[in-house]
Amino acid sequence: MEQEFTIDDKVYKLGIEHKDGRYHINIDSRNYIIDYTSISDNCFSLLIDNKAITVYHSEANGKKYLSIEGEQFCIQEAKTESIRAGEADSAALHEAPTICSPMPGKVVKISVKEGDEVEKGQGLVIVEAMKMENEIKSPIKGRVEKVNFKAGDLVDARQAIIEIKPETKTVAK
Amino acid sequence: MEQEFTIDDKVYKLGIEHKDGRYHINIDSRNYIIDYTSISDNCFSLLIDNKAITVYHSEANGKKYLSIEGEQFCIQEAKTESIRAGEADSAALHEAPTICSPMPGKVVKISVKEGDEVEKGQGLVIVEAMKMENEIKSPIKGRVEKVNFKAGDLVDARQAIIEIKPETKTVAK
Amino acid sequence: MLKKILIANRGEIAVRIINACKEMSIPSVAVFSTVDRPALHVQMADEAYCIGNPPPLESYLNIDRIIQVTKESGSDAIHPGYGFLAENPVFCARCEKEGIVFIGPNSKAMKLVGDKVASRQTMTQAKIPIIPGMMSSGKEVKGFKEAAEKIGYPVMIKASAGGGGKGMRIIHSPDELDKGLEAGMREAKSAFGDESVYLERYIENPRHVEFQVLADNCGNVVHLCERECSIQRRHQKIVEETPSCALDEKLREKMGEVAKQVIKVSGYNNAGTVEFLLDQNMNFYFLEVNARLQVEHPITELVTGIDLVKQQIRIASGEKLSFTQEQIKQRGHAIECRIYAEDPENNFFPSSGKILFMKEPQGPGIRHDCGIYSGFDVSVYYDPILSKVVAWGETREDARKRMIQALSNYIILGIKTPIEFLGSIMNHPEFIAGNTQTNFIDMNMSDWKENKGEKRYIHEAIMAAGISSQNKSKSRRTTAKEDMPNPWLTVGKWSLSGS
Amino acid sequence: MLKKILIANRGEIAVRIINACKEMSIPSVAVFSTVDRPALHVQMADEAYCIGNPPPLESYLNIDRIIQVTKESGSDAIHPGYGFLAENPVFCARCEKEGIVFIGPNSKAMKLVGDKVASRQTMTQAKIPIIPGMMSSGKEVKGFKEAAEKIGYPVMIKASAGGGGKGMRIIHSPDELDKGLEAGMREAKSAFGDESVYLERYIENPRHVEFQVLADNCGNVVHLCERECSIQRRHQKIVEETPSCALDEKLREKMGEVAKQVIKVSGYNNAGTVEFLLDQNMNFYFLEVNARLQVEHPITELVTGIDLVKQQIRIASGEKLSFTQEQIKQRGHAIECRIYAEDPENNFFPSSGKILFMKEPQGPGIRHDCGIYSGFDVSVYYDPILSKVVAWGETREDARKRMIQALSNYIILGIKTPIEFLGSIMNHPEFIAGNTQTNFIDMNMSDWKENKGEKRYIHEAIMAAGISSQNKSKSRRTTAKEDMPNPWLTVGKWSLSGS
Repeated sequence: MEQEFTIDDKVYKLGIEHKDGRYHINIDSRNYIIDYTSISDNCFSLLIDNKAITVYHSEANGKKYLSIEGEQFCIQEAKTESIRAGEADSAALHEAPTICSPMPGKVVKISVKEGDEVEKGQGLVIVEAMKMENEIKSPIKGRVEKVNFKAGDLVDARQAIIEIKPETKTVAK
Repeated sequence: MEQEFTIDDKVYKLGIEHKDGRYHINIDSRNYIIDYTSISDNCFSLLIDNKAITVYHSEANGKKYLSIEGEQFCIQEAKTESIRAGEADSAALHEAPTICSPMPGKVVKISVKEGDEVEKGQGLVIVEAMKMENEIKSPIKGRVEKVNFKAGDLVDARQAIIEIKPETKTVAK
Repeated sequence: MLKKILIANRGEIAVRIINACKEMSIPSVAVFSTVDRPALHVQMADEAYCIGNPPPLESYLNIDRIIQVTKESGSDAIHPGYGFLAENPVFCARCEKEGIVFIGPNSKAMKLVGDKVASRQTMTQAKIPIIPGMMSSGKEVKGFKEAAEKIGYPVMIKASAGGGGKGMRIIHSPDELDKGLEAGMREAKSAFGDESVYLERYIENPRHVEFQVLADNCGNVVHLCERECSIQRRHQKIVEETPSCALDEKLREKMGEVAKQVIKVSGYNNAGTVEFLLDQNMNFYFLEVNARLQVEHPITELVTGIDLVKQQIRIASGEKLSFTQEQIKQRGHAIECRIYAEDPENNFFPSSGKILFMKEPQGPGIRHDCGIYSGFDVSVYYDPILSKVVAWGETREDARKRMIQALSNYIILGIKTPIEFLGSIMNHPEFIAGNTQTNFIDMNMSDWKENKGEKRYIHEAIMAAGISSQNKSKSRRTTAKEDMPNPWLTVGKWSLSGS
Repeated sequence: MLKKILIANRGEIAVRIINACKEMSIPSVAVFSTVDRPALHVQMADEAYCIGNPPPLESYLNIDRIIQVTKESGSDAIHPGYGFLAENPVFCARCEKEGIVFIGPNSKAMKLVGDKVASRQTMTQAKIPIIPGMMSSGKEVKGFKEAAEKIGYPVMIKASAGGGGKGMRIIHSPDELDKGLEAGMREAKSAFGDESVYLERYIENPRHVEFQVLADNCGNVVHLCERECSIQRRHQKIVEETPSCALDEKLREKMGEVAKQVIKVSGYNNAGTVEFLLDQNMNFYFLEVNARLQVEHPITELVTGIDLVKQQIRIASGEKLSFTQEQIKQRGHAIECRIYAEDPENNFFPSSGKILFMKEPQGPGIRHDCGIYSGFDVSVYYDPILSKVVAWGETREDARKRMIQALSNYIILGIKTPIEFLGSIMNHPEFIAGNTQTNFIDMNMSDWKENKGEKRYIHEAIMAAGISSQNKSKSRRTTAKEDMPNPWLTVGKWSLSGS
């Protein structure tokens, strides 16, 4: 069976087969034979050529969160080529980045207004969450298209506070 | 709703109702109003008149195992009166106690043979388990009815190794 | 001895105080906001009372309600932990007025040391070395520019009413001043209810070294040696250790004596911490007194063998200190790493949500002070501190290696934490060398996100993901067959009406 | 320093040794029997090798296979833990022959101290005080009666080849002797492969006091003070503490010197324990040397601050001891409670099966050395020790109260454990008073099962059962609706063919 996963936008393909009580896995043209034992709902133990690897894992919002020997991974099961192609199209159409709060909080201050030209790295909005003020900066040089909130408003995670249109770049299609 | 539970053969009845987000429980003519919050599959938190009680629980073989503030409980949901009556009958018919190993192990020695008269507390069989020899003693005075194993045999938990018939007691019906 | 203690706090520190109460056979009372009903401190305490809605002002800062519950529960004392009301002199004075023992300093001393500007004046008079800066604070931007010129740039904006990095800003040039003051005041207002700030000379690359002090109600004062807390992000400590690599026995004794002096001139009692900055020439300056139990108190406990919370309770009960300065000895080395709900890859932005899975670190020499568990929902309403990992070892190197092990065995899935980031700090050559100044993270860790890409276990992770996907689809099929017998088994033979 | 260490053991002690290896940056190799594939030591180690079937003779006692894996994995040393091959001089000599470092004493010393009878002779010559008894052992019942008469009843039957209570029997009168010898020899044979036993005068109500010793390969010997291990059931320790309530500084020094003398005359190196009986008149008698790391070593580590496993590894690497006798100081008090899979209500009969749920004890001053987890299946094949809870406190009373808290927060559901029984020991007035002799459990705990009926939380337990039953039936209904959407949602409208 073939599977694809992405870590930080990098795609990994693996071939995986279960026979004789072991997993036979091919990845980046390397072959592994893996002895697998389930430890709990969130943990399993692998022996790969006698190397012991303990994996802690969980899933949420379609992502796999793994912890292996102290390293953290966020892995997404990759979509098929055709779906990816479709998404690339729609992404191109929506290139104006939206400025979101990464977590629920209160908008303390909005430093720009609609129509303002902003530099990359310029402070746009200050959100207070968990008793800390957090300044959100512009990821690009561009022009403020829309401001959806005002100081004092509560925002949820991933709600667009500000929308910015990239300056010079023409949206090619 | 009425429920019955037994701990160490003692029966407890309780009335339980869930209203306004709380459990209203009556037990031994005492009334409790309980604020309940689930913590995990094996844990919940109760507030009973502001007294905080954390309950750890699990179930196996129809028994509930609980741990509350360091005290351990093994609780069985009681059967209805009619089922209990029926079981009492069949228990009376099988009064010859069977001597079981409480856990899997190896029979090291059987100190009695069929027909032997045994005293209460007399050693009957030695089972080795977890590298320890454990002597199982007779719970009653009586006569050995049957010996089902011999030295060297492996036994499972709750397998009858020896059956004993109580001495003088007549089985009343 | 106190009869019953209400803990006016939440999270890991409430749990730690409840632990001490249990060990002293003193009943403990937890308070909680509605969102904290499933919190660990509620489960651990003997009693628990709901005190209001999630916003702190409606619950953990609600003085009237907390006093009311103290009386209702028959408690004779309140332990405020850190944060919330811990350094609020109004609350402290209210307790005194109501006849409730406040486990901390008396309100007069708290007011003095809490007013950073007034305490600067007192210390100047007592000839305690302080950082050059304003002797009074202000609530409006005007006037600050002149003071800043006089002190000399860079200057530091600090909140008069509190610490913990809140309201703090470094200003390198006059044109940054107004914006910095504005933000600092707003943050100070939000954190402490008082927007007053003042300016101080900014000392470049100092070490942050603080002394733990205990003072009983009979005038006896001892110090329990230092903690070095130089490693900070957002002006907030994230790694602490004791002993400090910078102190020798002579400097330790000298700073310890000054710390005791600070406590004495302030009329301070109970546990407190005297903070110093130590510059690169080993000059030290008094910063402030933290009039509470510190987050990082465990490292002192591990190295001195003295339980600070129990000492606080004993002192508040009126007991005399049972040991002298000479009897206090440091043994070995301890390091603490703070686990916040935050994203070190995104400027340490707070992270919240459900902890999908957690496994606590453990092993010889490891202590874990913790307020969370698998399934706990980290709220946006409160300080993002989740837990603290503390490692003790015979030497600094032993403690460091233990910490590395503990961190790599500490699993928190579902929210962002700095566990991996802290592991990188522990492995950094400058940390190993003991070169820990307050700019440590800026200097050494700014490229962490980029370098982190080179993980050792990428292949293993991909394989694990593949296996877990296979198991999932397998178990989904199994579940359909086994776990849910009810409809299928009870329904008998059935057919699809549409087919 | 050693390059790679194979741990020829399982359970909590293997985990503890792996921990030490990790902290010293030495790769560790676990070995496991087929039934132990999911065991914790396999998960923790860097590498793991299956060495055979569950019965110990086919795996953990399989010398050839273990030597083979040592070579295959490129390990240069073996740590044997305790039990299994730890005190097997044949294995130790085999390692020496194969050029593998055995982390423990040299085979000659091990053979000497392991032969309880030969070591009695050596000690007599060296004027070490020993208990009157046989100077030779036997494998047949005949001849023992005469020896027993000469020593005087009551006598103790002991296995020549080992300890841990295995093969041990107290004989009060001649008519108990034959049966006792038979059972003792059988148990000795099964435990150590050698049925030889010998007799000793039985000392009534002594304390069991042992000294931890470290001896490097250059002739330096230090002791790390005592452990009192009087509280035993089935002649096997269940509670240990240090310092002992019975020792003052003078007696400690005297016994410590004798302990060092024992080690020296035995030509012993690495870590070892010298066991004494201390009678009611404070006379002490050498019992034996335990030529291994002891189960109860953590209490010594907590009180002296010295990591014994790391010391073992350093000594085995050829390093000299880095401290002298004068530098070793006890600080505070430590207590260990052993958690066995056993039923204290049923004569401590071993218990096995799946651990349905487990929550580890934790908190300041608590250490938990553990080989199990939620879902782990406790096998019948091995020693029933699961874990050890260790509490450190400034005083004995602090440690005792911490232990009580730790035990009541230690949850193991699904198998029998003595957790509640240990809690009762900790609360017993005789334990509190420090009256701990080896008959402690017989004298004070024999009516435990009956008294235990009076639980404080009966009502709460019944209510909890009621609530959990309600939730269960509720969630069964919910599951049917929510958790399993596949068939219902995908199937569309359907009807029962039978209705």
